[in-house]
Amino acid sequence: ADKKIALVVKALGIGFFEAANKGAQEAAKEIGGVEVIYTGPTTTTAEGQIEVINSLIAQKVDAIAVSANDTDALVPALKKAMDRGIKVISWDSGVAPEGRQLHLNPSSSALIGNMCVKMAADNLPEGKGDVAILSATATSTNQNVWIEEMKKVLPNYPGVNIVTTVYGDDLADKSYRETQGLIQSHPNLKAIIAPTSVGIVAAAQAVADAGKIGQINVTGLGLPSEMAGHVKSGASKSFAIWNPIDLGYSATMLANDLIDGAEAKPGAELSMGRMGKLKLGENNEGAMADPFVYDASNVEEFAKIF
Amino acid sequence: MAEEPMTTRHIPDRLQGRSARLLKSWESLLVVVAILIFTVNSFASPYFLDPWNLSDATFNFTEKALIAFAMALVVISGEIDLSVASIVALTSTAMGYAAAQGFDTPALVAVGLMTGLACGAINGLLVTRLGLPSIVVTIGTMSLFRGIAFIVLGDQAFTSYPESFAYFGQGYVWWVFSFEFCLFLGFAVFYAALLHLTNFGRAVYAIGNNQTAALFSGVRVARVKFTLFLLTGLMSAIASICLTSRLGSTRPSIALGWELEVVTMVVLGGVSILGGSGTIGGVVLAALIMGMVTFGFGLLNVPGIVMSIFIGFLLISVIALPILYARLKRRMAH
Amino acid sequence: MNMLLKNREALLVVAILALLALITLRFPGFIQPANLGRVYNDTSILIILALGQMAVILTRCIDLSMAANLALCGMVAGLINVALPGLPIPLVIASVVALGAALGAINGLLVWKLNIPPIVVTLGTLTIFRGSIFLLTGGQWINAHQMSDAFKALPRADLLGIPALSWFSIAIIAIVFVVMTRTAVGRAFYAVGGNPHAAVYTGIDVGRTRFLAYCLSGALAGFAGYLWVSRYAVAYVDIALGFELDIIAACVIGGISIAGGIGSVPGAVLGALFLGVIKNALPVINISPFAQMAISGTVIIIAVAVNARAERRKGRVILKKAEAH
Amino acid sequence: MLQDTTTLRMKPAIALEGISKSFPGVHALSDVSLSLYPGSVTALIGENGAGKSTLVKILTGIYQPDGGAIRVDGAEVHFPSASAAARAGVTAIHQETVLFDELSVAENIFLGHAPRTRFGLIDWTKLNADARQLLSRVGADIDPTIRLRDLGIASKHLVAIARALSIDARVVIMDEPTAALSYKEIHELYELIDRLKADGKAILFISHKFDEIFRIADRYTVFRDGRMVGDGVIAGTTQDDLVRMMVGRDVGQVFPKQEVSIGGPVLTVSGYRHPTEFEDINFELRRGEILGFYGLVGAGRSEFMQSLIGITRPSAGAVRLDDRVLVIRSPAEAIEAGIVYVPEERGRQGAIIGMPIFQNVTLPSLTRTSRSGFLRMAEEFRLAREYTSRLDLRAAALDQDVGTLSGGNQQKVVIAKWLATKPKVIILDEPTKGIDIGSKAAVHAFMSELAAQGLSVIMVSSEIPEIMGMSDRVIVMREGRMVGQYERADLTAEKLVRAAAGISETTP
Ligand SMILES: Nc1ncnc2c1ncn2[C@@H]1O[C@H](COP(=O)(O)OP(=O)(O)OP(=O)(O)O)[C@@H](O)[C@H]1O
Ligand SMILES: Nc1ncnc2c1ncn2[C@@H]1O[C@H](COP(=O)(O)OP(=O)(O)OP(=O)(O)O)[C@@H](O)[C@H]1O
Ligand SMILES: [Mg+2]
Ligand SMILES: [Mg+2]
Repeated sequence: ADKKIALVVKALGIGFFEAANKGAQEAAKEIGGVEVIYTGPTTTTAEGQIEVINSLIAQKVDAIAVSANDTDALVPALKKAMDRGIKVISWDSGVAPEGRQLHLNPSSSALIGNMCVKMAADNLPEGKGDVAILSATATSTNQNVWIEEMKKVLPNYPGVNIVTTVYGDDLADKSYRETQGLIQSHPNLKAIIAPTSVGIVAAAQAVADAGKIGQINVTGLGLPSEMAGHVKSGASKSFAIWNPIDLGYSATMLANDLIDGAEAKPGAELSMGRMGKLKLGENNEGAMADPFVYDASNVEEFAKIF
Repeated sequence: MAEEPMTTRHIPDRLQGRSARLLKSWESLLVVVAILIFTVNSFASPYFLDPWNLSDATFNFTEKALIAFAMALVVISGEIDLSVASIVALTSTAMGYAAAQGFDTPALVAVGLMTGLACGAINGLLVTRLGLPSIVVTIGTMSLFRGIAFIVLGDQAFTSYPESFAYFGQGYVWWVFSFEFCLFLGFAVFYAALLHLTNFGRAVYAIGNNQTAALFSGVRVARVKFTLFLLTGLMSAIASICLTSRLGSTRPSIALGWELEVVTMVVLGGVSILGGSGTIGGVVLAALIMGMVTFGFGLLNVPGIVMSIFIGFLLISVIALPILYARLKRRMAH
Repeated sequence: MNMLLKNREALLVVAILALLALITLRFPGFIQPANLGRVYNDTSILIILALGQMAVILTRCIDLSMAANLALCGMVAGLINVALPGLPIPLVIASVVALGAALGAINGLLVWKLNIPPIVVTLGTLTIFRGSIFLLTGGQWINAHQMSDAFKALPRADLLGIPALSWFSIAIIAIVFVVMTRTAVGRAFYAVGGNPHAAVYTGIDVGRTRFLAYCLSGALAGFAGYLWVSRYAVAYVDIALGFELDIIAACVIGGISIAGGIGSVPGAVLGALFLGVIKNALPVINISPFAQMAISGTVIIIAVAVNARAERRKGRVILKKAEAH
Repeated sequence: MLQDTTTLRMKPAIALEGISKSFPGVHALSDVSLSLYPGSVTALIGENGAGKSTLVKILTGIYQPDGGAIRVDGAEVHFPSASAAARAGVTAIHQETVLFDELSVAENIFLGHAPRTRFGLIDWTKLNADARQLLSRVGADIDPTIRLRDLGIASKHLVAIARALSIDARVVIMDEPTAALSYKEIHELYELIDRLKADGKAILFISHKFDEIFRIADRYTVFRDGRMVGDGVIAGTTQDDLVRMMVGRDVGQVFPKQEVSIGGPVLTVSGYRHPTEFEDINFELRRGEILGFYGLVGAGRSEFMQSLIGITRPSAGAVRLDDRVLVIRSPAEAIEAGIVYVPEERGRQGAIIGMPIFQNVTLPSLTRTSRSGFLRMAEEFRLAREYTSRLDLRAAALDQDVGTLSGGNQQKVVIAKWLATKPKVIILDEPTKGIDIGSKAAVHAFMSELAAQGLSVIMVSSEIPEIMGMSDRVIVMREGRMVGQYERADLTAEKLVRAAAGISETTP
């Protein structure tokens, strides 16, 4: 029978994850004999993911690859899955080590953190100014790691003055309102870093609506298709992202490798098909690739892809 | 009664036998629905009839059902408590905080129960002492309780629960019967007895039907209502212990949106939202139905939101169909 | 008597002014006219929705499905715009207002013809409406770049220095005010909620009146759906999730009695503004966003308590001291 | 006689032919016919549940008949709603209050047919002016712009009448309009009816009080169990004739007061006062005594009685029961102590209409019928059966919901419910308000029996015949104070009325 690999995402309907699903399907075709179940809750809650995971356990899937809404809350459910012989990996947004066999970072968190601050710093007038962070939910694992990394590299960018972190909960309207608040309360704000594809679009929109294009630069992580307009308008000078298609592809390949008997332990190398090998580090974590920067010169071209 | 002669007449105790009434009741309709869903599920997915899978599926509803039992009583008394999910969050936060201070499991449970009772007492006092409508009071405390959890935790999480704490949400009493499921059965019996066999239960019905007349008849209305809010607080705390133990961690957004699911369960169980009628048996059946629907759809990888559409339809149609049927029958009779 | 009603609104005005003063202590920029205008603009959608909810609550019903209705209509507006980018925006608006009214009519019919309690009906349709968005789109978002410029521009269009969004809400306040005070159906809302039994004896069709209230709230939700989606330039399943509680909170703060029959247009508007001021002020006066929830909860509780006190019937005085023999 | 022959020659203003109406399980009306003539008052009488109010609701478009026809001026009409009936010139003062507390007086009068401006909007200026005019026509000095809730009960009643007159009606229906009215207002109402009659209106008047039927009616129609059992001209009939038609038998003594030897004091109330409702209440209730409390509606009797059972809290005063000082904070404590209060507002305070008869009866006695907090159904049925049969309740079964009973039978359940607590003192607030003569007699007989068994009874009533017929002693209240106390021996109707109205004995 087919191998069944479940790709569990934070919430259905988000462009980023739809693209990842494309990659997963591509991988399935390449391997052959693999059925990918693309699923997830409809809101970004841990409880919703747990229900989904429970039903996957009941269906006796062979592997679960999850982008977690909560680092810790999924652990008991995923542990149960592993107890019943299901391979579990996390990707994009991680699960605490005891809840999975390995974690695939889209890119190394340090690189992402650095890249975000760099993109902000590069476009600061006179090289210095206030910068705010607009995150997703306060519980979102990857966001929190990246923000931590950003803070670590700050000494290298003396012009960047991080004033606050606000949370848009990956809701466009909440992110919009939070951005409005930022613009209000920080008159000297020069840049907003939104390491979330929902937040960055809303922030750019809010900056445009407030007539602050040219004064405040929105940057962070976003999808070219969603950001193209804002790059054109100038609300965002540049932003970064890895390719979500590759991410879904790699996660599926890794899951397949585990099903086929590969062992996940620090130092091990697992296959990611066309993306090469993943070398697991401490905590069984590995990074896929470097983030890629998009700006006016290339965004149109990639907007057609994802 | 209109035709009878003028002598002192004997009035029979009951108009129809118990079995006749049982047959026509809401609960029998729910039993039919439940059997139907069970059958459809067993045909739709080969994984459904597996005892371990069914056991896993019970986790979908047990915690909410625990709250629904107390909520049923509150709704029968003509009030509502929309703050239950927030009580779950605040209780979980309090336990997480205590766990971080190194409390052991019994102490955590005690902290949880006390927090739940305190929240219930606040709702109860606002409703009975100040005479405020419970629907708005609990919309307010709903924001307040969860808001406190957010102030305490912000973007943090409590994750350091003692090993033994995991039993409540992950332990099994015997074979496939989880601790939560046994708790569910136990409280079902307890609440059924409380509501249907005691003076307290009768008082709840009387208050829901006519609060003023109940007061004049010597029912201690304020005391009963206060107790009911304490009970929802307590049951929310128990649900919170189970959920926290099952997740092994606490975030302030825990159990978000549960209040509407609990109310849906209660109403689907045949409890009149206007107060005055309903049974625990109905709530138990509604919990089973909702759990089976969620699980059955889940096995087919149907997104959760589609299940909620189904529940929405079920909610309206189980109320609408009997009305339409009665209307149709009357029209046919003419 | 009327004084009491006026007092309630005056009380709210005073509360809002006090709140503004408090905020100004920490952030003087807040009460600059431009900023107040921005706060009003930001609250416009809530005001529109609160007015619709008020009509329903007046008739002793409740509409929990308003936010879901808004989301569905907003999504449909977006879909129409994506499919027919050239379609004039007024037509888009007209169609979602009609759709919203139709969804409201479903609520109304269930309440009217089948006598199902309003809270149950709208709890059911709340999930059905939201779910329909998912069925309609498979969960896909509609993003800013997919919408036509005209679609996004309307609420931002400037007239006499005020954005069109604000003008829309002002127009709706005026219309609803006339409906509530000067038309038979507006007065029927009050009568039906104040004493449904007596309304029947007065020749008012209680069910039909409630139906109309739901149609009104539905139409306003539909309109707000377009405004929301074009303003935030995004449409997805979960927009305005949980917003129904904000709407009800605005009504409650505005002194609209949940038991029906009591409430006014100025009250609803002030209630919405009160919430709007708090929401907009917290981020700028550096109160942690995590405290926002607890604060609005406290405000709601205080508002109900204050309103209930005003509502509480003054003991009818039988004893006449002056006449004591 | 003269007037009646004229009406007979006239065409009826409205005629009902073969009207039937059933509710689930009840034939409220079967094949009844009734004609109302211009300038004539027709009294409609019948026991509780005979179908009188149902007929009114059919005439005013609130219920639709199952069969039969309504004719106005000979042409068949249909009234799909109350406004349709109003347009056809039928207006009614209903048995239930049908006003809106939160709306202004003027709007209450004109709701549904308010004057409009050219643009179709409500014309508030004209509305208030018209309302002022109507109010002065019914002799009420009320500001039409104030909210109704701020009016006293009597003023509200006048507003209801003004509303009925705001419709240019040819047929005016009054369903027990005097049940809640005081002596003075009743007489004003009689005068108003005379004026309407002179204006040529056809009037249908429903009442359980025979004195007023004989005072104002020209014709009568009697209903029994939803059927018409007789009609004719008032002149020449006697009360006994009508009662026999109504009940189908002779009713015994209406006020069967038994002579009881009255014992020592049971309940002593001293210095009772409340900041706004009453003050200086001092009296003593003796064993086996029936103590009447008379006064106009709104005199504060109910408020005071409710303070005895802990609903309203007095600011000062003491109660002693059998020489024990009592502090009562809730009805539950009052029932425990042996003082029970049968409230006057049956629908709101008395009956729990969504619950079965037996559960209603046992609610205040649950501590007795249960064992350690657990219900015992058999015991409950036994208690319910005992008390309902003693009050001659008419019902299909004891598990029937109280809401399905007629008004009079509901009242019996309410009385049974408090009697079943085996009290020492029972306070009955308007115990026979709105119930028919047969049921009334049953209640009175039972009251006498209780007193004879040594129970002490306080009876609040606004009906002079009832007060005079049943009381051993009468206390009169006015504006929250006791203004007179009379032994049975020197009771006269005039003394009571004068005291209650505040007219001193010396002025004529
Ligand atoms: N809405 C209803 N549903 C069911 N039964 C009803 C309804 N209205 C009235 N009835 C029944 O119809 C019968 C006639 O009631 P109706 O109110 O007309 O009596 P009535 O003559 O006005 O009595 P009363 O003197 O007590 O006012 C009663 O048996 C009553 O229980
Ligand atoms: N302003 C008012 N508005 C509404 N109801 C009123 C008003 N005033 C009095 N009532 C009602 O009228 C009834 C009589 O009032 P109250 O009980 O204070 O006086 P009472 O002397 O006991 O009169 P009764 O003769 O009816 O027993 C009560 O049911 C009360 O609720
Ligand atoms: Mg009647
Ligand atoms: Mg009274």
